[in-house]
Amino acid sequence: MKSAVIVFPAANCDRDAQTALTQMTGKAPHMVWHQDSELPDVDLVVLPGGFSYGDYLRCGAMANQSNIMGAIKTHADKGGAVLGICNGFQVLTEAGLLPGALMRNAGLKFLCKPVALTVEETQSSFTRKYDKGQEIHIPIAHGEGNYYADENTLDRLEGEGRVVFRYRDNPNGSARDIAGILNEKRNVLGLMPHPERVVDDALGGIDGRGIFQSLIEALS
Amino acid sequence: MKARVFITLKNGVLDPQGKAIGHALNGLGFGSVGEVRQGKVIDLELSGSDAEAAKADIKAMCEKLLANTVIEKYEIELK
Amino acid sequence: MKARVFITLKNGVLDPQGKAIGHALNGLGFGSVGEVRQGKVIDLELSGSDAEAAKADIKAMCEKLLANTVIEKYEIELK
Amino acid sequence: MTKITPELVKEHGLSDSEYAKILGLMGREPSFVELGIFSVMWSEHCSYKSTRFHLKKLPTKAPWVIQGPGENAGVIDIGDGDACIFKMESHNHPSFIEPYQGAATGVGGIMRDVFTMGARPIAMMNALRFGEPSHPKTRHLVNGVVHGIGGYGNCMGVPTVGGEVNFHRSYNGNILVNAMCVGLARQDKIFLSAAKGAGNPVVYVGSKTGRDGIHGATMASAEFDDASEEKRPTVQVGDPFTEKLLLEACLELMATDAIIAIQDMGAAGLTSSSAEMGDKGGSGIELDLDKVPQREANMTAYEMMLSESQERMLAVLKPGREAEAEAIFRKWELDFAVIGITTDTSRLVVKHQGKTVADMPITALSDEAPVYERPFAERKPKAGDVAYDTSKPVLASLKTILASPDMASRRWVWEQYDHTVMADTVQVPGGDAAVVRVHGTKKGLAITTDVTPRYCRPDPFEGGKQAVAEAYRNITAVGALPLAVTDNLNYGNPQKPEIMWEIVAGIEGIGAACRALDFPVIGGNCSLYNETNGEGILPTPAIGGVGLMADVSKMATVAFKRSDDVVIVIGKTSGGSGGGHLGQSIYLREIESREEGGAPPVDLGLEKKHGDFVRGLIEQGRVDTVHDVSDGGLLVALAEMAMPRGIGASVGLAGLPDAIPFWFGEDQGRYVIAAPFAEAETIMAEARAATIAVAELGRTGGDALSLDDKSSVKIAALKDGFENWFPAFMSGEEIPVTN
Ligand SMILES: Nc1ncnc2c1ncn2[C@@H]1O[C@H](COP(=O)(O)OP(=O)(O)O)[C@@H](O)[C@H]1O
Ligand SMILES: [Mg+2]
Repeated sequence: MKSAVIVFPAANCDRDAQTALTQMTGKAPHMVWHQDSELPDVDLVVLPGGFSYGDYLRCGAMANQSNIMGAIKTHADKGGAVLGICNGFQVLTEAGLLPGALMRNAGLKFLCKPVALTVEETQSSFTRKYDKGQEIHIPIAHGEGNYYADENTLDRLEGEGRVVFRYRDNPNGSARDIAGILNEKRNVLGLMPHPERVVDDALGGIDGRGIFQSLIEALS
Repeated sequence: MKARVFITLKNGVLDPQGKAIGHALNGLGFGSVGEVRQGKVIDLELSGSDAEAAKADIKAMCEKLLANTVIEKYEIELK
Repeated sequence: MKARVFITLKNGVLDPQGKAIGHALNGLGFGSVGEVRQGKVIDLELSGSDAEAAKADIKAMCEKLLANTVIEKYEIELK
Repeated sequence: MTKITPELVKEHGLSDSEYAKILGLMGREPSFVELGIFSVMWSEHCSYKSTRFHLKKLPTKAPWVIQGPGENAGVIDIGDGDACIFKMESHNHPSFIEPYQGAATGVGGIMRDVFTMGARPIAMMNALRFGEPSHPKTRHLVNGVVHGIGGYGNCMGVPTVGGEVNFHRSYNGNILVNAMCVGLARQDKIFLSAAKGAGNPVVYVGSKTGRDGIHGATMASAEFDDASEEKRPTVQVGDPFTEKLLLEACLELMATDAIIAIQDMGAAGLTSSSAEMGDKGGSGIELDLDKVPQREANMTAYEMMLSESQERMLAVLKPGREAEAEAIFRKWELDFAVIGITTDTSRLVVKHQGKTVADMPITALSDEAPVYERPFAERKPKAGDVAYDTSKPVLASLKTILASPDMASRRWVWEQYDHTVMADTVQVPGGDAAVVRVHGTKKGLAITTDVTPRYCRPDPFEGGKQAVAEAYRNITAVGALPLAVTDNLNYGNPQKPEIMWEIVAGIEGIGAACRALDFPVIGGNCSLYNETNGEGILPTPAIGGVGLMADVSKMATVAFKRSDDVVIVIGKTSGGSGGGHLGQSIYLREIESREEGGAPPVDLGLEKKHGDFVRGLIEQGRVDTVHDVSDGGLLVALAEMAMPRGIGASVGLAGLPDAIPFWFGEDQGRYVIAAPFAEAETIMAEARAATIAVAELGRTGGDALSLDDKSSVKIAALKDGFENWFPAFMSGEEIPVTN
């Protein structure tokens, strides 16, 4: 599987994504500067976590104006896989590649802790290696992860099996405990928890590996 | 020219920050305070003097960047 | 009664958000945009109908909670 | 021209004799700009005039020390060509005025100190002291400071992995916010601040200069105070986004060989950075202020030289490399300007609008800065033991202690910090020391901050020793070898002889411990004049320690991990009268509401011996469960080991005469370990053979902590109080309005 990680100014989990991808795929991803207008030939594009543009104005809003976003949209339109983690998820909603928006945590505080998730959907290239209903533990680290969408959109997401991860103990007020969703074509996933931080036993867990293993199986 | 843009959450979108402020104000003894909503205000300096053109420009800025119209609405005020 | 409170950074205080927004707007081709400053707007619903009393109340709220008067200033608007 | 009056001199914080010295050094009356420059360079903050003489007593050398005090941060060798660079610094006064921005800019400042030396920051710590919880400002300050540290550190993508939080009434009007940054570099890529050579371009990078943080008093008095404007705040606003860009841009430039010297603009901004770089390089510097990127119109030379705008750096480049450097900074959308040149005159020359506004010998600002050996009044440390009420039930007291402000879990704090970003945090907050892996290796750096201020008031010398010893112990308890420390000496007014004594004795205590433990001081910071209503804060010499472990898979943690492990205490619990040291203990304060007695003495020889023994067990992979015994004593340590996984223990000691001092005394040099039976037997035999005091306390297991006398308490009940105090306390806070 060939992959790329987009480097936005202050999207500070780019190296974490790079490390995890290198470890999991055995191949270093391309690191793509946000001002570039073309993507290298890859199967997967990762929008990493962090605070692109300091999260000023709105999380993800300014990153969405980057040159590279056009190429990412084209890649997604052609069915290429896109994974948005945390800030990356926020960018994808700003870009309209995923529905809804991520608002300030209901408790108004940034929260960094491991959370328990239920894998709701295994019919996707991101989650096929998990079991449906499986409980996994992945850390969150965000101040604005409170997923919002209108009721119709939420119903649609549920009806189409696009709610992929749900919090077992909702930490941020997200509608219907949603932690991660797919787009209609199921090739774009956004999630608030950080799977790239749990692919290594030394870091207290390996539950994030499933996403990368699923992608490797689906895309190589 | 100067302009002010207000960006507030759409009605019906829950505003936890506003709620917390309302709660805190009540707690401080300001019992008369009912609903509270928080939004952003963006003050812009603009070159040029055509008000209509400026308004159109600002509208475009809001749609493109300043507001997320999934959850927010905006108002523009020229000064 | 409804009131709107504007809370903005005092002149001369660095506004990183405003700066970044201005930069982004220029980058999007809105070349006419000069300085940008970002602030907060807080909309309040108030019971009671005495405008003067409300104003005094809101002033107290700003001093106590809403504004950080070390770096911010506020304006009150009754509607 | 502004006339230099005696009032103006006084407002600049310069004494008559200092001003007389300035006249002598200059050979003429200084200009207003020069006066401003002297005032900041000769301030306590920049010149260390009250402490410099005593700081020389600290040990600063070891074979693994690459750079000791004197640079922006200290550097140690951690093997394989890697270097660890770290430093701690205070932002006390600004954080009291504006807790969010004060703490945030404190974090930003210490990060710049570290990355200006070529290191990528990999971990942050923060040592915080607040007033008593019931004080009306405390909650607001806690909330603002924690929020500010998180706001800046999280955005930078550097994990905040630990720290300390204490509450005491002596900080009611003067909180302490000390932030520490640890970074990583290659040994052959370390950058220093000596601007060697003449004719080299001096470049300014980062944010624009505004009128931030210019000293309030001088602002108000000077003619520049435009009455029509709001009174200018003296606090600065941090911009972590720009700092992140600055970090990346600096590291990118550092990968080339274009830089001769580089230094962040911290306190006293352009003034101190240019003077210090010139001083260290033995060269002169000429600045043209018209070239300085400015945020506001009509800034004066005085304002530009004294501005403390954040997120700025000054660098000296090799001639001809400007364009290459500029391209990097432009790519990161930062300001870049060549604002001066190095000279061979050893003078700082400042030009503005075609005029020379300052022209002074740089040594006048550095070598010639005043140094004082201030008088001090020695107090006899309190000695002897304290009386206590023998009737108090032990486990009820334990419950109270675990739910007390100084002892309750700090989860509420550290969950607001991203402590796992960079994906190398192998020991998260909540243990003895945080551990971050050296990226791409098995090596780990153990980091801790420690000081017990309540020991430092009755006995500043023992208190200084204890701070170092506790840092040593915390690092040892995870299995790392303590290598070096940075200090942050927070004290009251040094012009009061009784406070000066606290400073002198504190430094001597730190020095003694660092020497005995092979734990040199490689950097630090002094924050003096911390007072509440004219009374000094508790002396608070915070110690930030760093240690190294070869293999993080062997790391120990505090949590009991299995049932039927043998629980062993290493080190003696003897106190004054043979039962345990209760003087100045948490027990005495929380249960009997008394802050009395002497500080527990630290036997540095035993610290080292016990530390080496425990570390050896961890390194050999024989023990994975270790906790040092500190605040609250032995029973509190046991509870802290039981709570993480809800595994209890039955503990006791045969023939215990005095249960309360035994369980709650704060004797130093102790560790609790838990190991399977067979291992435990050999460990105890080895300890005895080495004449190390060791005792078997009992076995792990069950869901309660049970004592010999059959009393017991459920771990879940202990945990409830322990976890709930902080959130319950903070839930009374009005949420501050943020964007
Ligand atoms: N301000 C803080 N920020 C992050 N972590 C903190 C803070 N204060 C305390 N902690 C963490 O809580 C744990 C307990 O702190 P403390 O009681 O001071 O430990 P010790 O007694 O071992 O020095 C440590 O892991 C420490 O790093
Ligand atoms: Mg400890």
